[in-house]
Amino acid sequence: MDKILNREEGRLLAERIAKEAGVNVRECYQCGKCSAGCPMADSFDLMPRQVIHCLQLGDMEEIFKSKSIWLCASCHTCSERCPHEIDVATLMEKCRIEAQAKGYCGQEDVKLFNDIFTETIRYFGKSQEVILEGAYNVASGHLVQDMENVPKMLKKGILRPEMNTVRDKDAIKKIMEKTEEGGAVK
Amino acid sequence: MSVKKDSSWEPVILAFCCNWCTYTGADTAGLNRMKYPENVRVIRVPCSSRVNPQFILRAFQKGADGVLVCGCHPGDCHYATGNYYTRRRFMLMQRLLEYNGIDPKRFQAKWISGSEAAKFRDTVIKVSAEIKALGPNTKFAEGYYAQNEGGNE
Amino acid sequence: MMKYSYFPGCSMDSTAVTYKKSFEYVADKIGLELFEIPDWNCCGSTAAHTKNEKMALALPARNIALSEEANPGLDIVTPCAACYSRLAYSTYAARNSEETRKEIEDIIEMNFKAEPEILNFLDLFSDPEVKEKCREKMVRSLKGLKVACYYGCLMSRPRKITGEENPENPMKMDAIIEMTGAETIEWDFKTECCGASHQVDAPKEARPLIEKIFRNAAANGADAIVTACPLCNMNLDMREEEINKLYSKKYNIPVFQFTELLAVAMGAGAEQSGIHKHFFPAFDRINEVIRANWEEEKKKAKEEAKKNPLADGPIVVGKAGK
Amino acid sequence: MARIGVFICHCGTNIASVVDVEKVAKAAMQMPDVVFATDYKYMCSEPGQAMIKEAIIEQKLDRIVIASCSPRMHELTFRKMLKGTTINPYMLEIANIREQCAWVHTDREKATAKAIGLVQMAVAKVAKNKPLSAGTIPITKKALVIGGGIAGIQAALDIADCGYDVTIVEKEPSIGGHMVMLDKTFPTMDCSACISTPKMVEANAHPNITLKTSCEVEKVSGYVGNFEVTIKEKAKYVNHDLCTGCGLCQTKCPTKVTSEFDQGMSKRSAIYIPFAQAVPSKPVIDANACLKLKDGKCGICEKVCPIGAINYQDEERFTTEQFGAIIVAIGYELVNWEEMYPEYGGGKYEDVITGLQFERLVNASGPTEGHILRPSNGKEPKDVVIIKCVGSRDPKKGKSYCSRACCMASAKHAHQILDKIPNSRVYVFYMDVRTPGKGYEEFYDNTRKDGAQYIRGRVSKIYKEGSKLIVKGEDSLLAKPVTVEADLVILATAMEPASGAYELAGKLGIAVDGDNWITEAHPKLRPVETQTNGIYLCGTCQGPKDIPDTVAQASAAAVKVAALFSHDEMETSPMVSSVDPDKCSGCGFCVDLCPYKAISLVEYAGRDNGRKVTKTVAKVNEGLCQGCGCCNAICRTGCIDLKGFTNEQILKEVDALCL
Repeated sequence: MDKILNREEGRLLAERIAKEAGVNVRECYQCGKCSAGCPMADSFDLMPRQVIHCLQLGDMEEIFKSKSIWLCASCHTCSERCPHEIDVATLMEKCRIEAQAKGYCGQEDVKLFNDIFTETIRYFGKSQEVILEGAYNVASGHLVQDMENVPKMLKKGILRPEMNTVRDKDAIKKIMEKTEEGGAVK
Repeated sequence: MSVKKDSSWEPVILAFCCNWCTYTGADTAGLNRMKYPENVRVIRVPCSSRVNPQFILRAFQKGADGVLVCGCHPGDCHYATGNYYTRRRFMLMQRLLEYNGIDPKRFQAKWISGSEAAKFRDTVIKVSAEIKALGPNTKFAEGYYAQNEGGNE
Repeated sequence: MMKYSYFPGCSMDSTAVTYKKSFEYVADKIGLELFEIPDWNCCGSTAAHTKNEKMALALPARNIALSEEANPGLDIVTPCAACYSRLAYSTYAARNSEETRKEIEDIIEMNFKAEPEILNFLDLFSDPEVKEKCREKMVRSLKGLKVACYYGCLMSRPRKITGEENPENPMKMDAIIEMTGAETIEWDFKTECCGASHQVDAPKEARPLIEKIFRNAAANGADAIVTACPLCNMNLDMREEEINKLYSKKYNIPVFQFTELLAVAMGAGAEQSGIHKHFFPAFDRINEVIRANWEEEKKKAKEEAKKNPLADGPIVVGKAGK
Repeated sequence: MARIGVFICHCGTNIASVVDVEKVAKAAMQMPDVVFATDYKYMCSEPGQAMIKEAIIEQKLDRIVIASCSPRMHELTFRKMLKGTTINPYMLEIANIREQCAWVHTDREKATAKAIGLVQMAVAKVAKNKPLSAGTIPITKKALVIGGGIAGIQAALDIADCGYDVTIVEKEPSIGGHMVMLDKTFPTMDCSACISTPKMVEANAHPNITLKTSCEVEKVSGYVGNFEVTIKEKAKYVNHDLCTGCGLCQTKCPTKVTSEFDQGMSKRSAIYIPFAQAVPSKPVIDANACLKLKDGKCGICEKVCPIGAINYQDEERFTTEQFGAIIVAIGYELVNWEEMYPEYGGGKYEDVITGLQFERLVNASGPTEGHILRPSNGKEPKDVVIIKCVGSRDPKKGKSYCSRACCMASAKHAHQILDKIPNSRVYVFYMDVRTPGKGYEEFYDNTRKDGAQYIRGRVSKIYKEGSKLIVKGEDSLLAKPVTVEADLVILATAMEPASGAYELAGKLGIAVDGDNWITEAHPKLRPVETQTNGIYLCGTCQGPKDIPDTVAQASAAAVKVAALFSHDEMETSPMVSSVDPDKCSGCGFCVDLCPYKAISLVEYAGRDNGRKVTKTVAKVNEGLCQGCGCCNAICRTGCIDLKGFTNEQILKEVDALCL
């Protein structure tokens, strides 16, 4: 069905996201310097410049479906070099959060990794890096990923049994709960 | 037709506007058919620095309820440094009027350039609303002193 | 004063073991007093600010609040770029909006003033006093080692959080490395991203980033790459062989943490500096350089002795430990 | 007793539709000293003006008030009308009942009341008007042109052709500016030197033009027609009257320093002429490079000079001259892109050059005799990248404006490369292609047909790998990141004002904008004048532009000067301040206040209640005074008054408030 610009329902949502990121997307003149400098751009389906353009049009669906907002490494090269000081990185982050809230995910593995990471924080208070890698491999089905490095990890003394955890676990749980469902604070 | 002092009272506001910037801005407001209340009357002066504090006191004496001095933004003055003097003079003027019991809102200085027609209209609307809220100005007014000799509010 | 509140971060006890060893050796050598924040928790890293903004601000804030309580008046220093960035974000957000600061206080149920400055290890070792102490403790020269300083992204960007003047070409690490006598080269990928966690959750898309870093370092004649962040180090060091296989290249560039080179220059052996525990062989490169400098010193000392026999024998510097 | 006539204009329906004009006219009849009041459809029209003139005679009026549109519209018209009558043109006041009444109000009753109020104020003011007559001041018929680029040369030639004397002050050792550095010019691909050097020679040879190279303007005072300008002549260490320009000294001079003219791409000797066709073609010695001047060694040029024109003890000289008009033509400079763009290498790669540096490469009299060679290894580049908007349209790192001329310059460079280097490849990274001149778009079409590959997207980073420069961009039409492995990268850098523009504007008392471009009197209607009478401007000092616009503006500025010089005297506005010496206490407050330094303290022999007394009083120089009235407000005795806006007139206007 044709893309009717004046009917884009996402316009209000786009304005809210831009306002939250403290950015006026109207200033962007689509010069492409952000896409040119983005290290992950080769694997993007939607260039950073196009994400900003969709925000200008209010076409949020295009953004939510995209892989780009997930593959973004939030390295801030784009925001640093933008001639109009548009904080592209923060916009990408806000779109990612919004996409999750709306149930979209363009790159399952990235969401999975982050979810596992937050779960380890919830239970241990500290991220258990090697366990995180193991759990991710199992959950994502890439069982063998990075396994060839295990021998060296042993030699280097990384794989050690004792778990490093926070003593006051409830404090961390409370923080997670309060901020997750938008709990007490919104 | 003297200035009436009853409930449906309309304040009389005098605006000294510099010819190069604010007067031009006022004309541009007219050109764009912008609307603002009728109770502001403009006196054209070559530069806002031409306005002598004496004129302000005379205006209040003659029954003005509010006085505006408008000129170019500092740095844009056609005569280079005119509005720097305006700024300094009218900071002191405001304190003098306040010292004499006139509400500082009754006397304001504004920088309005030739292209800021909307700013001129908004200033007029805002100032006339403020002055209307303050009510008629009796301080200094000749008529007032003649009627009841006491003179303080 | 050389007293800091210390936030080690989750990597220091696991993947960044060589960073921890060499840092502790150097800190002890120069008399740096570090007070670890009691019961610190994970800063949330990329995962938290991918989930939601409040959580990303609250988790680091708890650490800052703990530090304000336990180590009042001390700035917080942290080795990992991500922890540094997240702690700095919470501080920046709290300092810029009273409303946000109060909101975070409610979440973590502690008072959180965001007073301490957040410093990464490059800021720490760029402090004139610390630098002076390091220079005094140098006993070996790494002259002849050509080093490419790799800063990664979060150490220098975003500019409003890090305060870095020149995020395209920062020089802090270069100045620190030059103290060891090693020569830092001019190259262009100082602050290009290494892909961070995407090397795990999006390997196919992220591997090229590492290859480009090695390619530019090699093209500019680097003998070694030096990093200041556990994740950058791991991504480069652990995956160099894989990159060589994947792109049929022959990069032979060991990847050190800058504290490892400092430790070696201050006389540390392999055990204390951890240079023998790399994924990509690194020990030999350092050994050759030290041996070369040591020989030269001996030769110079001999000529010295020939010229004025009265001077005492050649100064033999501590044996290169195994 | 004044006899005032009041004329209310309908302005068609503009005023009449909102203001009850008859009521205003009737009300005007009741006002003090008003003897006649009427209204008419179009006051400014022929019949309208005729009606006013008739009424002046019939009613023996001595001053009039016209309630119509803004005085800024027709004050001049009605003043010219009064010239033909018995009334002095300044016995007129205008009430603005259109822009500031009819057009901005809707309530008819209130608008009419306001209109009556405005007429009341005008009538009260006009009662106090006095007849004024414009004064005249003599004009020195000699023009000063600051800047010896194509703008300055063209303006000087045009003024000189009108028979007036002109002096060109140029801070470089030779005139010619940036244009003479170029190889070809768009869109006609004429050789730039071939069309600019003849003009330089003509300027040097023209009897009415005096060239002052290696000179700068030190101080400017005075006013239109009578500027007094002090010119600093930097030490040249060569006596140009003796020197024949044989060039022997240059060949023998041992020191080699980078040549500014060749944009640092070649070396020049300490005693040098900037380029072969320099005018005057006589060398100067660069004091920071010459061994003799720095530490007393060498002195070879003195020995070899056949006529002994070298003089190491030369110092800078100051001369002061009178000028009637000044044209500012100081041109532009390229921005310092190295500081702005570390991501493009920040200047560490020799093969990343600016457009001007490329002009020197491709120029036959340039360092490589016109062969396009890579500065790093002297080989011919195969893959060339041209990046546009470097510094322009970049509010954060560079300048916010578009520099206008680089789109065409870049197309020209692309064409030259494809032309000179067989099977070379040229990629032009652009955001927009702007071709606003005659023959420009066709030129751009041909460049694309020659094979220039235009890629829409801004380049994010340039870095070196091996011998290639890796240029990272995005092809935003493909929405794909693209990379070009280039041998040479040409940056179309932005223009910014010439160094010293801000200081010169300060000396001349003219305004500059936020970026230090000189501000013109009116962007559309008075583009070559400044706010100050007698000072004109042309070329890129006012803002980035290409050569056709520059030359057009130069001739425009020249005709403004010629118009000024075509009369022996100049009429000044009568609305100036004047001092009543008897009341003046000589406090001097007004003297330092005046932005035009028009007031001075003078001795005055006057009468003080009968006794003869001499005292110092303030005096206003009518030529310099621009009529701002700032001095009136500071004067404690109120003895300095601005004619046309006297204290009395304004006070009467204020009093009209409660009539």
